[in-house]
Amino acid sequence: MARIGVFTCWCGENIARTVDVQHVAEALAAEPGVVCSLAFKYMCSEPGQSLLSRKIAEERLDGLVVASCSPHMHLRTFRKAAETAGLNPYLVEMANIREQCSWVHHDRKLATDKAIELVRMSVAKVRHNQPLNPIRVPIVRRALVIGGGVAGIQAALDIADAGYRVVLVEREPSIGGKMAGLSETFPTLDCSQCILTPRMVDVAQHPHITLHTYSEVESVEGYLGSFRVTVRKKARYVDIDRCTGCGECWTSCPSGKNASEFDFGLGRRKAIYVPFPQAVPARPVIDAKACLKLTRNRCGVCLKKCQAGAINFEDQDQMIEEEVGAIVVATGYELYDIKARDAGSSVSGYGEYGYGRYADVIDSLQFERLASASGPTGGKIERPSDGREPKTVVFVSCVGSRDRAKGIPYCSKICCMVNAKHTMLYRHKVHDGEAHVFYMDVRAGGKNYDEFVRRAIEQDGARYHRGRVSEILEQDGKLLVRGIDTLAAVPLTIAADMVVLANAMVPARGVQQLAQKLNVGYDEHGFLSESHPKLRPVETNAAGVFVCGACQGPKDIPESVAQASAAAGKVLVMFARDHLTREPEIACIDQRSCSGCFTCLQACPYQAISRQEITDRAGQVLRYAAQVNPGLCMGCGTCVAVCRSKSADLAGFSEQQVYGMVESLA
Amino acid sequence: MSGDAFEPKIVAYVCNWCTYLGADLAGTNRLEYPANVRIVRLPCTGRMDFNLIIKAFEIGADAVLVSGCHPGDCHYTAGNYHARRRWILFQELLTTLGIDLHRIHFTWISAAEGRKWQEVIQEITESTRELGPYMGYRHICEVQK
Amino acid sequence: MKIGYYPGCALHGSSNDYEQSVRACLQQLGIQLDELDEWICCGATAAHMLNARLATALPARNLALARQQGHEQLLAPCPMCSMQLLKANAELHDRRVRCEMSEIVELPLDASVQVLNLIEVLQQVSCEEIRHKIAVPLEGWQPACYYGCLLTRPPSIVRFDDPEHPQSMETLLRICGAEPVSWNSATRCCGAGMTVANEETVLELSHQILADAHAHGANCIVVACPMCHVNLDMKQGAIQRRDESLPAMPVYYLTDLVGRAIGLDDRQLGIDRHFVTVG
Amino acid sequence: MIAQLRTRCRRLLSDGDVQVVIGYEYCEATGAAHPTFLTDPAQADRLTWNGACHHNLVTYLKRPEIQALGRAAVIVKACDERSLVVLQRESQIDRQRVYVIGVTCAADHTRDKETCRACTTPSPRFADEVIGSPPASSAEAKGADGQDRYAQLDRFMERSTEERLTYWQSELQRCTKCYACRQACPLCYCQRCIVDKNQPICIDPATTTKGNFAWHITRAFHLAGRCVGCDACTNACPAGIDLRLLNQSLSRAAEVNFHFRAGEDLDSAPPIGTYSLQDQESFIR
Amino acid sequence: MGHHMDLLPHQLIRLVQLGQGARAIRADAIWQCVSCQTCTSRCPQTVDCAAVMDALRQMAVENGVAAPAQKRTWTFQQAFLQNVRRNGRLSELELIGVFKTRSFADDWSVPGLWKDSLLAPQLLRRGKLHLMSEKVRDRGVVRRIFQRCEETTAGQPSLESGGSHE
Repeated sequence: MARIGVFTCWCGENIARTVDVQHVAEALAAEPGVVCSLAFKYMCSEPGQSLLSRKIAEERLDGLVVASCSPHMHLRTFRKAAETAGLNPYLVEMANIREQCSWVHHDRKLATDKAIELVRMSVAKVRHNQPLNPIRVPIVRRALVIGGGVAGIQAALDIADAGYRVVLVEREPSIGGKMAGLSETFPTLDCSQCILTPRMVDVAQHPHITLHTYSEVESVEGYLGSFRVTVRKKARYVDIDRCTGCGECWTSCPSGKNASEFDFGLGRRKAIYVPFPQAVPARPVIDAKACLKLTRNRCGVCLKKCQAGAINFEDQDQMIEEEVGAIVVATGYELYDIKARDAGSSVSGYGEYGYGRYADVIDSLQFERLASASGPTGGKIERPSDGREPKTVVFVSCVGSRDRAKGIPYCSKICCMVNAKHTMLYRHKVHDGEAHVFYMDVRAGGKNYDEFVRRAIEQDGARYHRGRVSEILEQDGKLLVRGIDTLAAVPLTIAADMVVLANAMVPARGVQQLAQKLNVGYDEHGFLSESHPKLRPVETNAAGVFVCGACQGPKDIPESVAQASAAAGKVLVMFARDHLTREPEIACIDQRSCSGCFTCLQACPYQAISRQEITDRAGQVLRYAAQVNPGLCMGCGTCVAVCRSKSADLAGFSEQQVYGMVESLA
Repeated sequence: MSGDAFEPKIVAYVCNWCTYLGADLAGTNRLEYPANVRIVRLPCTGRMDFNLIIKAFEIGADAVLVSGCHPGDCHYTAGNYHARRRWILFQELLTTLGIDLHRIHFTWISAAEGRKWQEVIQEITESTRELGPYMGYRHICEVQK
Repeated sequence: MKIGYYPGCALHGSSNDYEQSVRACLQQLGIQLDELDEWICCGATAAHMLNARLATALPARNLALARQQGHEQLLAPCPMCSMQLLKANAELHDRRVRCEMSEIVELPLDASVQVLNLIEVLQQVSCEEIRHKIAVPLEGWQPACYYGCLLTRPPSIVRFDDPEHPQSMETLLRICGAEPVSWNSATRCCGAGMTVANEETVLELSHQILADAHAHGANCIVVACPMCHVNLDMKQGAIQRRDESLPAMPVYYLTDLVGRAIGLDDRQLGIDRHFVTVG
Repeated sequence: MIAQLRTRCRRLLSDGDVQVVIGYEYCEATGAAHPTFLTDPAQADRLTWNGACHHNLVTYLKRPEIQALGRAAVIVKACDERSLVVLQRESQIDRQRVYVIGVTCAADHTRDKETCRACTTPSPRFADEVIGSPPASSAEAKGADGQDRYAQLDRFMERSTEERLTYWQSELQRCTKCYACRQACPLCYCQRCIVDKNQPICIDPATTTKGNFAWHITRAFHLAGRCVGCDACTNACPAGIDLRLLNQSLSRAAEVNFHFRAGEDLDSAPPIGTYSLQDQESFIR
Repeated sequence: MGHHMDLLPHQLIRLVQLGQGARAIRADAIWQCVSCQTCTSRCPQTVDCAAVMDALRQMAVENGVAAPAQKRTWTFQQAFLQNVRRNGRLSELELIGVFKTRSFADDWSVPGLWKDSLLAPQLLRRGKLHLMSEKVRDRGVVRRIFQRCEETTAGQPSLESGGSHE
């Protein structure tokens, strides 16, 4: 027979005013199994808690109900109190007779009756409570950083500098991300590569960082503290350990007509290539689609030329297993693709701008390459079509951004600054050139940002027109940009030599699939969801997984770096503990009665359920049954609701407990 | 309220993270509502098994409320979506059985919607008062053969 | 294949050469046109300019007739008509509108009738079929395909091709051996219904279109709209009177060129009744 | 066709491909077709196949005593096959361990069963082999319009809510909790049925109307999105309770709301245990 | 058309948003608009500008403030509708006739009267001019449809809520 103690709290006047607490205490004393029932002025106060522990000892209580405020308020408090008194904390339940009774009812009788029923429910529940122990999860003090852009680099270095091992996975052949391709950065106009490449080298040389370039995360298993990650190292056809990066191979490669990804199609590269001179690792990769040897089994010059014997045409994708305790996602962004058509509709964005049809209509990242000293033109501004220097350039803001009609209602945040920067770069290089900007609003919030825009207008003479471009037409070698200046209320037509579109920032392709592997949520645009916009900005709802940079929302470099350090900080907080604990109120499955339909496996939001072989003594497989992974289960109980044989149950909210509560209302 | 007038018994199954906190907020803001509702706290509407609705009627509830997080807000990312699906089907079955759907209420109430909680409880209590005791199911429970 | 046919006022009026061309061409491609009995005017610009409900009711009446006469698909070669019909169709999805309208038009209504423009009907004939029907490939033809406004706009209503860079006519004509030019005015407006009321506008806009076609090396313009044809063909004389430098530019209906390719002659297609003629 | 069936099964047994054949046998006494279980090739001639073969033989695959015999060959009609698909989907049968012989329904199988008249698939689609060819007309003969599958339900739903409740009260009062419905159902395969769980007691085991309601609601809902409409439960019920109605209301709900029909194919996800952001929630405030 | 307009489309929309529809409906611009729908299909805020234009035109006529300078345009459209109302289908000859005489009554411009009339013989020669106009058999229903649509102005936007944001 249970020995339950019921403690009804006055909460000063808060409860006592409308609920006759004394009467409640008496009523409950009559409940079977209740061995002591008291009312006390402040249960949460020190004397209240010591009363609790004293009674636990005196009455040898094996169940406790505190009838006071909301469990969200004080359940922890009372469970701690019980624990110190030597009672398993999970044998404590509360009855919420304040927020859900005394504070919302005035009729003393009704309130008291309700209070009694509420406490009875809790008593009925606590009868079936089982002692539980918090789940201890060991930590693998090793972090995985996904994405080697500026954010990923920052996070990796911060964690590694703290003395922990880091695995950095980058999809492209080199780390550096978008920033490595930028010419100069706002608002200081310092050279992007000059500030980034040293950090890239740090990554390469850091003793604690394992770098997997040209690799992607294939699958993620496990949970907070111990994830098992499979990384696909894509076939590079070059052994980067043997390779010395001498360059013999790519200088001699005959296939040189391939569009360079790094130059966004403005430049050409060989079939075996290093994406850019400062690449890390500074080792080439073979483009299997372009290589004559791999496509038509001819050529193979690089193989002959390579002294180090690093070329390997038989190279295959390899899978690498990595054990990590925390994951930082920094997959960054790409530009909204005007030519992309969303399924079903024949409409592609902005056909009226002729991007893809007119060679001299380019996007802002392409312009960065034109302006970059390491770019295809060595930093000279030239028209892609004929290499002539454009004397009139029009920059168009909000291409995609803030365009509900194109399904991108958000502001991409960086374009206003990028445009201002571009007008400056252009005017600095082409002194007699005209730079026009069409904008809806100039959004330059940030340290020295608006000043920067003013400088573009006042010192560098950029011409800003408040209004949108309606269409771009090609006529005898010129691009007719037709738009409006709404401030002057005059339609404008500018005969331009080149047009630069500031396309919207969208999450890098494939991030949704990654998010699904990691169990991280994302919004309708594919940006990853932080678990609280204000207070948990780099955490996600998947324990142990953190986000930083543009994969979480449009951001510029300073913000991305700051957020990266924040994420690193959160990882270090985790690593500082000697072990992690998780709430034990999770699901379990009675495999004796489980019929193995695995509806639960399908329903579980955390992939916490797996198939397990049920074997006889001889090891013969008799059948399969579901099994809960306590590390992954978050205790939502969805499995319990879908289980037909009621083999699944949820500690803390077990069938017994819940039915007990309901039946107590009979 | 006079003692002899019919006062409905209402069982509310609510999720711990949205509706329960919403009800707490109603309390913190002293938003008064009828004392007829008895809250059963569950971690998530995903845990809400259809048998519990029947159980509530068996113990003589005149109305049942099931309430959880708004779509997209589920603390466990998807529990409420799973629940929504099951309710769609379960309602169909009850309709065929002739169970009065006016006795069953589904709502999404967030932790910030104390006011909505108050309104919902007021309305449900009112409408159930008008419907009177759920004799339909009480018969089922009484009639022996 | 048999298909419902809504000619609209223009094709039974001064643009009957268009109807002739459409009928001839489609017949050759094995498509029978079954004209909607008792069809009434769609209301055109006038209705949507002056009376919103009329702009729904008039087309709705026709849709109701089509339904009554058992047409699942309804061809409206005039983009103004097809747009008006499609717009009404879209509005009929709202039950309230449907009830109200069926009272107004005195016939039961639903949104079941599928309204097609001329190009969509031609697309129903597979490329293969057209290809092997081709008798006289259109070698040396460099048409500027002119879509005008209402074939592709408003996209939410007509849901046809890319509103800013349509290519469906080009695709068809390439099959017929022509080499369509790429130009700037494919979806510009010619002045449409302003022909009589506001000629100035029409002359100006149409002039730009003709000039642009020349500038991009087109040797003819292809349209799928009676109004566009009137403004570019019939009005071309008036335009030239203001700008002598503008050479004559023949304007054909899409079905004229496709028709020629599959072996019909100008008389059959009514091309001899156009204003601008060359050679 | 029957001859072909017999030779095939004799072969399967003699070759040792299977250890037991689950088929139909003509019963002199009742003049009806009954399930039969052949383990010896010599018995093959007892097999029969005609319009009277109502039973869904798939049901027997779940029986341990049958499983004990070894690999089984089972004779399925197109409708029974659906339950086979569900079982496979719910990893209840190892398809390799079963040999499926599909038999086609002839148009002359003029069966009174509503389900037959509304059936749109005259011949099995997933069987290892199909014996007999469907008459061209059969599809039409059976009225290809899937909707009238629910004609009976529609008629029932015309009654008022109260009428429906009283109907079920009087019907379910007759239930004796013999659980024939459960035994007959090819998809009721739980190791331990929920009614046999006593901590807590979710379903009152007593044969009171209360207990019967609880049971039949549970039984029906546990088949939500799974029931293939073989009517085995209804046919098996000694009290003659028309359980079909309950199953159908759920099947239709699944079709209308989630465009899902149980046993249609192996790939599409069942409604329970999955969800869509687009699910309707007009009923949720 | 923009450069001809006294108020540009975005200004018209703005006026409506500011509740100054009264100014918008007096503009010439709303009659210069050729309803090409380009604005609607390019508006990033998915405002159906063309529909707003239509609404403004209707209100202009109802309130009798339609821009005098553009009278030709709306008299033509009115004539068009009356013509349809009478015949069920458009009779071009009749329309031109009516329209000419009306606009002549307005501006007494003789050239305006004879303008295009040179086209007539050419049209005739090309069999494009029908002296006998085409009519539908049941003209009663057409008239009733018109009546019903005219009597009630329900669902028509008011000056204040002129804008139509989806």
